[in-house]
Amino acid sequence: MTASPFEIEIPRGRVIEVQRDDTRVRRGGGLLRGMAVVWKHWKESFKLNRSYSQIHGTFTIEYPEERPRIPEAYRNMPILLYDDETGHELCTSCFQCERICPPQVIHMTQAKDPATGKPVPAVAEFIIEYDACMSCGFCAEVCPFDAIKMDHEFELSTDDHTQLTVHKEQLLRPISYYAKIAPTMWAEVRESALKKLQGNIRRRPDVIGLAPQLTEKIAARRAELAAQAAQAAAAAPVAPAAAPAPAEGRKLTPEEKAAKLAAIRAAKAAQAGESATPAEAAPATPSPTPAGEAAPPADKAAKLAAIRAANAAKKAAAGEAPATPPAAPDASAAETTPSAAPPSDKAARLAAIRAANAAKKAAAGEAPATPPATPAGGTAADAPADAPPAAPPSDKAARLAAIRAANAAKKQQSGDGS
Amino acid sequence: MYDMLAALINGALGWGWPEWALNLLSYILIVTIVLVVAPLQMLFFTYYERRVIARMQDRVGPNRVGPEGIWQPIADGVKMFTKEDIVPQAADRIVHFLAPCVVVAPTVLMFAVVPWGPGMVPVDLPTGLLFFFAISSISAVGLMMAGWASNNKFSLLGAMRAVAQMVSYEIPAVLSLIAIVMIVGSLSINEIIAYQTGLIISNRDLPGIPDLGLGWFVFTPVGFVAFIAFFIAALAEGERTPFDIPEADSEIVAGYMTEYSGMKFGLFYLAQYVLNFLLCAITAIIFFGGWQGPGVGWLYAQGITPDNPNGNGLFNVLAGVLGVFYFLLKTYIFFFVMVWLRGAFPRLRIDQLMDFGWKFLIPLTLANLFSAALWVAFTRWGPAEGMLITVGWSPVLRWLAAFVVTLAINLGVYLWLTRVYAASQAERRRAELEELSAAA
Amino acid sequence: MEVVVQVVFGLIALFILVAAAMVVSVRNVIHSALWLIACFFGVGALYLLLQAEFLAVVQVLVYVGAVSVLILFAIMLTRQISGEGVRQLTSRWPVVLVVTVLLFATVMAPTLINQQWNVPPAPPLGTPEPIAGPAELGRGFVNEFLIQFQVVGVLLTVALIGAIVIAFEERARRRRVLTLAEELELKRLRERATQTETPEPVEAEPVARETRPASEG
Amino acid sequence: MLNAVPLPAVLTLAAALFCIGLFGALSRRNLIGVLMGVELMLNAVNINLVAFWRYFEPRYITGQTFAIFIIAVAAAEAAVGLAMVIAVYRHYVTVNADEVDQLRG
Amino acid sequence: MLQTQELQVNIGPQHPSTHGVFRMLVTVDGETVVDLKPVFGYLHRNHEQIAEANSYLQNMPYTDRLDYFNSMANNHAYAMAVERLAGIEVPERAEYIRVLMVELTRILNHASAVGFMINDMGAWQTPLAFGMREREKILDLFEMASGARLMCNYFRFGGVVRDLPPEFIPNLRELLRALPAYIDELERLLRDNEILLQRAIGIGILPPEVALSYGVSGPVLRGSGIPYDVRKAEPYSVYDRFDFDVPVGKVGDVYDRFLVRIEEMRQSKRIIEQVLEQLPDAKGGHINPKARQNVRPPVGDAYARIESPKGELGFYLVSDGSTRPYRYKVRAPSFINLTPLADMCRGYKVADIVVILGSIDIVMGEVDR
Repeated sequence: MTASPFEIEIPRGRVIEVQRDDTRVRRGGGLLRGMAVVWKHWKESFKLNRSYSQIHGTFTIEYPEERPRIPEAYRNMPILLYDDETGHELCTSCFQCERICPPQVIHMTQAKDPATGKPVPAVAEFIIEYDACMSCGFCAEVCPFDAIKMDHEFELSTDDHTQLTVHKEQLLRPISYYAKIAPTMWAEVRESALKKLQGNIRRRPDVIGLAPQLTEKIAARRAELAAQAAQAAAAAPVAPAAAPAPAEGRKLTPEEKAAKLAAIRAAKAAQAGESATPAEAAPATPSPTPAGEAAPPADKAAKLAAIRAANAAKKAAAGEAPATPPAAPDASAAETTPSAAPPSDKAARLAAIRAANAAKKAAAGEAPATPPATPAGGTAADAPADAPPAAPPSDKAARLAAIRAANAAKKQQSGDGS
Repeated sequence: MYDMLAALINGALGWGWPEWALNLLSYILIVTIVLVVAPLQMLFFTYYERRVIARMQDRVGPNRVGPEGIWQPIADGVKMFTKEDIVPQAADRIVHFLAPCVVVAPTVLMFAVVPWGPGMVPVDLPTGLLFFFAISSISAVGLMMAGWASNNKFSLLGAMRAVAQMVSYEIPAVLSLIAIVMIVGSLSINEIIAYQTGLIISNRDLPGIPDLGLGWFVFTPVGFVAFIAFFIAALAEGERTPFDIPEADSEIVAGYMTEYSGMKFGLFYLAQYVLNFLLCAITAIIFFGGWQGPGVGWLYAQGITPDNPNGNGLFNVLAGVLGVFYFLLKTYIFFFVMVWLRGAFPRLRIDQLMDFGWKFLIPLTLANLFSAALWVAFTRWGPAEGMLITVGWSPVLRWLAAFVVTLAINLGVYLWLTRVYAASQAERRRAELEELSAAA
Repeated sequence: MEVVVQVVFGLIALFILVAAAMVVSVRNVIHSALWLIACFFGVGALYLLLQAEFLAVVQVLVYVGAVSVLILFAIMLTRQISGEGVRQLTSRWPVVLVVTVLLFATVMAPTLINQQWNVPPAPPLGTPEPIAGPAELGRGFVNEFLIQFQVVGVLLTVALIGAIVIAFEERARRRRVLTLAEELELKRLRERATQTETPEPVEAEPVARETRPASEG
Repeated sequence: MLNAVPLPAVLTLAAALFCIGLFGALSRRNLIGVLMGVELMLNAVNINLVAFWRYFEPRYITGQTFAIFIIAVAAAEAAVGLAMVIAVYRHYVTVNADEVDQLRG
Repeated sequence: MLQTQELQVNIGPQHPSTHGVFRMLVTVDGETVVDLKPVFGYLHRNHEQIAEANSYLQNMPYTDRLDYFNSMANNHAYAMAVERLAGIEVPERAEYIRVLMVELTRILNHASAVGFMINDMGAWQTPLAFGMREREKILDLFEMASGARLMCNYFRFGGVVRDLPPEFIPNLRELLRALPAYIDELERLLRDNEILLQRAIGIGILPPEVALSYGVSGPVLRGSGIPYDVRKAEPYSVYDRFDFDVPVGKVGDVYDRFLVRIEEMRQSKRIIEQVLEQLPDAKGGHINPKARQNVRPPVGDAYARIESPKGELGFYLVSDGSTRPYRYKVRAPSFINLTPLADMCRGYKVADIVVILGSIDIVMGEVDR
C-alpha cells in the first residue's frame, strides 16, 4: 500500500486499519465456524422472538393472524375527519394541502351557500388519488384545522384501479376513530381543532359541512331549519307537525314504521350491552359502494338487514356466541339486487343507521382491540361493482350503514367465539 | 422380492405360479415402487429443504398449504403442470424435448442398486457401485443437450460448466470410494454394507467385536477422509451449494434450465433432487452402514435368509422396517447437512472449483488410496502377501497399527496439502506478473 | 426363451447399426455426437446380453460418461455448433462408400460361407456357467497382465499429459487481460527494472495500452 | 444367448459397425466426425473381442481384458485427438480436414 | 495468430443480481472480462428537473426516493443544503436526533449491503436474511419516529418533523444491547469463511490513486486505504463532538470493503451511544420554531455534503429568490462509485463482476435519479 496521498487531520478518534491476514494457511475452520452460527440459528428458531435485544428466534409475523405493531406516528393514506357530536367536517377547504401535495393528488372544491352563492368554509367535494399518493404526510402537517390526518389502514389492495380515486364520503372518518389510532397526537391538537371547528360551524348554512354519512343528523338539521322557517313564517296554517321531515311530508308506510321499530329495538339492545367505550367502530375504508338504483326491494332488504343486525347485536350483548348469523351475506345480497328506492324513504335509512350505530357500539364495547373496518370493507367489496353508479350519495350511505351494522354484529359474534 | 413373492404366492397361498410369472410380477412391483418412491422423495425433499433453510434464516417457511405446509410440494407440482411449455423459436426442438428425459432417466435407474433394508435391494449387481456411477455420468449428456438445444449463451455456458464440474468431480468421488472398495474387496453394495458390522470397529477388521451394526467406515481414518472427499464431490455432482455454479442465478441466470418452463423445468428439478437423495443415500450406505444399526442384524438373522431358510418371516418384516428407518434417517440427516451448507456458504467460482477438485481433492483421495492399501496390508495380509512386519502380531495390535499409520498419513497429507494449495493460490498471479515484466 | 433373446439381439443390433449410420450421415455434428452416444449405449446393452456386466458398466462409464462428453465439449469449443447446411462429407464419399461396402463383403463372405468356427457347445440352459467377473479381472490385471496393465496406465498418463500439452496455450502467447492492480504492479516492476539498468528513471509508457500484448500474426 | 444367437451374427454386426465407422472416418470433412468414426471402429473391435471371449472361453479373462485395454486406448485416443482438434482449430480456425492443408502455420 | 474469441454478453437490465435495472455490456474472453460498459438510465425519473419545479419543502419526500435504503441520510443532506441557503438555525436536540437517525441508517445500510454482496457471491439468502432482520428492527424505530419505514421524510428545515416518541429511546437501547452480538455473529459467519476469502481476496482491487482519480467515496474509498470521511474531513452537524474511528482497508479489494463496512457498523454503534449520552433534554427543541417550512431563500447558492452510508452525498442548490430552487443537483455517491466499475472488473472472471458490483453497494434509484 502506498502512503496515502493526502493527510486528513482527525481531531478525535483515529484511523484504524482493518485486520486481515491473507497469508495465513486456512484449513476449513472458518467454514465450520460459519456452520456453527447457522446451526445456532436453526436450533433457536423454534421459539418466537419479538424482542429488540434478541438475535435468535423466529422473527416472522404470520400476517393475517398476527398483526404488526403499528406506531402512532404511522402514516399511510390521508383521511378527512368529522366531528362525532355535531357531524361537521373539520375541513374548510383552505387549499393548503392541495398546494403542498408533492405529487398533486388532492383536489377539492369549496362549498357555496346555495342562497347567496358565496363561499362557505366547508368542502363540497374532496378527492384524493390514492394510487399516486406518496404518503409523505405533508397534507396532514400543513392543515391548519387538523382536518386531514394520516390513516393506519394499509390493506388497500383492489383489483379495480379506479377505486383508488377516493371521494369525500369514503375519506371521512369520525374524530373518535382518529383519537383511537393516535391518542397522543390527537390530544395535542384537540383543543385548537375543536375551537376552530366551532367557529367554522357558525359560518356554515343549512347542511353544508355535515358529513354525508350522518344522514340522520342531516335530517335533524333540516327539520330544525324547517321548523325555524315555519316559525318565522307569519302565516301559520295547521302544519302537519307530525311529519318530521318537512321536505317530504309524507305519511309513513307500514314498512317504514316497522323499520323504525327495528331501529329502536336495536338501539335498546345495544344499550343493554356493556358498551362502555363511546368510541365508534371505524367505518369502512373507502370501499366500493355499489350503487343500485333505489327500489322497494332494496329498501326492504335494507330493513331486513337492519332488523337482523339488531337481533344479532342483542344476542351479542346477552353474551351468547352462536354461529355467525347470515346477516352479512344478506346485506351484500341486498346490495346486489338491482333496485330503485325513492330517495325519500328516509325512515328506512334512519332505521338502518340506528341499527348500525347500535351494533357498532356493541362491537366496540366488547372487542375494542379488533382492528375494525376490514371485514366491512371486505364484504362490501364482495358486491359486484357493475351496479349502475347513479344513486344519490345519501342512499348509498344508508345502505352502507346497514351493511356495516350487519358486519359489526358479525364481527362481534366471531370475536366472542374465538 | 422374488423370494418373498414365491413364499407368499406359492407357499402361503399355494397357487403354484410358474417362475417366470413370479419373476415378471416381482420386477413390475419393484419398478413400480421405485417409480413411485423417486418422485415422492423429491417432493418431500423440496419441502424439507425449504422448511429447514427457513428455520436457519429465522423464518418459518411454507406453512400454509395443509398442516404445517406439507402439501406445498403438491401445490408446486400442480403449478408446474399447468404452466405453459415454451420452446424457444431457435431451439432444436427434438433435442430440447429429449434433454429432460435423458437427465431424469439415469436418476431413476440408479435406484436399481440402492438397498433400502436387509435383503431389500432391487438388483444386487456384483458391480453395483460402478453401475451407480456409470449411470450417474449419463445425466451429463442430458445437461449438455439441454444447454445446446436451448440456443442461449447462458444455457450453453451453464451446461458446459455443469458438465465440466460433474466430470471432474466424478474422479475424486470414485477415487474415494475405491479406497472403501479396496478394504471390502467387492464392488457389490450389499457386500460393503455387510462389512460394516461391529461397534465403532468393524468386526471384519478386528474379529470378536460385538455386532451392533455400528462398525461404520467413517470411524476409520481412511473412511473418514474418503467420506469427506466423497461428500464434497457429491455436493458438486448434485450441484449443491457451494458448488451450485451451473445454476448460479447471480451469474448465469438459471444455467442450462434458463429456456425451460413448465413440467420440463420440473423434470430438471426432479432429477436434481432425486440425484441429491441418491447421493445422500450412497453416502449413508458406504460410510455409515446403510441400513445397519443396532438390532437390524440380529432381527434379520432370525428371519428367512439364504443361509437360514427356516427362519420366521415376521423377523424379516421387522428387520426391514428397522433397516429402512435407519437408512432413511441417515439419508435425511445427510440431506440436512446439504441444506445446512447451503444455508451457510457462498458459492465458489468455477475456476476455484476446478482448482479445488483437481489440486486438492484428487491428491487427497490418492493419498487416501495409499492409506487404504496400508490398512488392508496391516489388518489382513500375512507373510504370504509379503507383509513380514506384522508376523506374530495380535489382531488388536494389527488394527491399532493400521489405525495409527493411516491416521498419520491422512492427517499429514491434509495439513501439507492445505499449505501447498494456499501457496499455489497466492503465488500464481505473482509468478505470471513477474514473467510478464521479464518479457517486457 | 431363445426367441426372446433373438428378438432382443435383433433389436439391439438394429439399434446399433441405425445409430452408427446416423453418426456418419447426419449433417449436424451435435446430432451426430448424440447418435454416437446412442450407439455406445447399444454396444453396452450388447455386452450385457453377452454377460459381460463389468464391461458394460465400463462401456457406459468411459464412453458415455467421458468420451462422448469430451466430444461434445470439443464440438462446442470449436463453435461448429450449427452444422446445418454445411457440407459434411468430402467430395470423394461415393468412392469411400464403395470401398467400405467391398470391405464388408470381403470380410463377410468367408464368414457366411464357412461357418466352421469350432464353437464349443453351449451348456444346457439353466446350468450355472463359470464366467469371469470383475474379481477375476482384477486378479488378472495384477498377475497375468501386469505388464500390459502398467503399459496402459503409462499410456493413459502420457495421453493425459499430451492432451494438456497440445491444447495448452503458452502463457506468453495467450492473451492475458490484466487487472488494474496488476497493471500498476507491472508498471512498478518495470520501473524498478529500468532504474537498475539506467540511473535516471524513465517515464513509464501509458499502462493501459502496454499491458495488452498485441497478438502477433 | 449362446444357443439363441450364433456367433456369426454377432461378428456380422461387428463387421458392419466397423465398416460404417470406416466410412465415417474416411468421408467426414469434420475432424471431430473423423474421430467419431474411429470410435465406432474401436467399438466394433470390442464387440468382436467380447463375442469371442463369451463363445470360446468364458472362464478366462483374456477377452475382457483386451476389451478393457482397448477402451483405455480409445479414451486416450479421444483425449489426444480432441486436444489436437482444438489445437488445429486454434491454428487454422477450422476443423475441416480438407482445409487443414498447410504444413507450416 | 491467436484468434481469441471475444464474446459480448449483456448482464442485465433484467438480471437477478444487478441490483435493479442496470445493464453491463461485458466483453468476455472465455470467462475473463476484457471490457465492461455500464449502461444505466433505465430508472431515470428526472429527479433534478422535477425538483426544480417543486417548492423546497416538496422536494423533501423526493429525496427519500433517491437512495431508498438511506432516506434519512438523503433528507439530512438536503435539509442541510436548504438551511445553508436560507440561513436557518438548527436546535441542538434536532442535530443530535439527525445524527442518531443517520447513524442508524448507516448500520442498516451496511448490514444489508454485506448481505446483498454475499448473496451475489451465491450464498442462499442466509447472510441477507440476517442483515435484513437487523434492518427491520431499525426500520421499526424509524417508523416510530417518522411514521414510515423506508420513505421517512423525517427532516424539516430547522430540525425534524416531530420529536422522538417516548418509546423510541428504550427500544433503541434494547437494540443497542443486541447490536454487538449481531455484528460479531455476522463476522463469525463470514469473516474467516474460506469460500468467501477465495471469492473476495484480491478481487476487484481498486488502487488508491485510481480511486482518488475517479472521485469515489465512502466505504469503497476507505476500503482502498484512504481515510477520507466527510464526518472527519469537514465535520458537519455535531459530528465533531463524537469519538469514533475511521476504518480503512489495506488492499482495496472486495474483502477490504466488506471488512470496512463491518467495522463502520461498530463505529456507528459507538456514535449512537454517545448521542444517547449527550442528547439534550430540551423538550420541544426538535425544530427551530422560527424556521418557515415554506422557505423563500435569498438569491445565492449552497452546497451541503454528508457522509452517507454509500459515500459522500451532496446537494447543490441555486436560489433565484423564489420558492423553488433554480438549480438542483445531486452528487450521488452510488453513481460516482459506479464509474470505476469497468476498471475494477477488467481481468477478472465473469462471476466476479456481480461480486464487485455488490461490493460497491449501489442503489439504482440514486444512480439514475
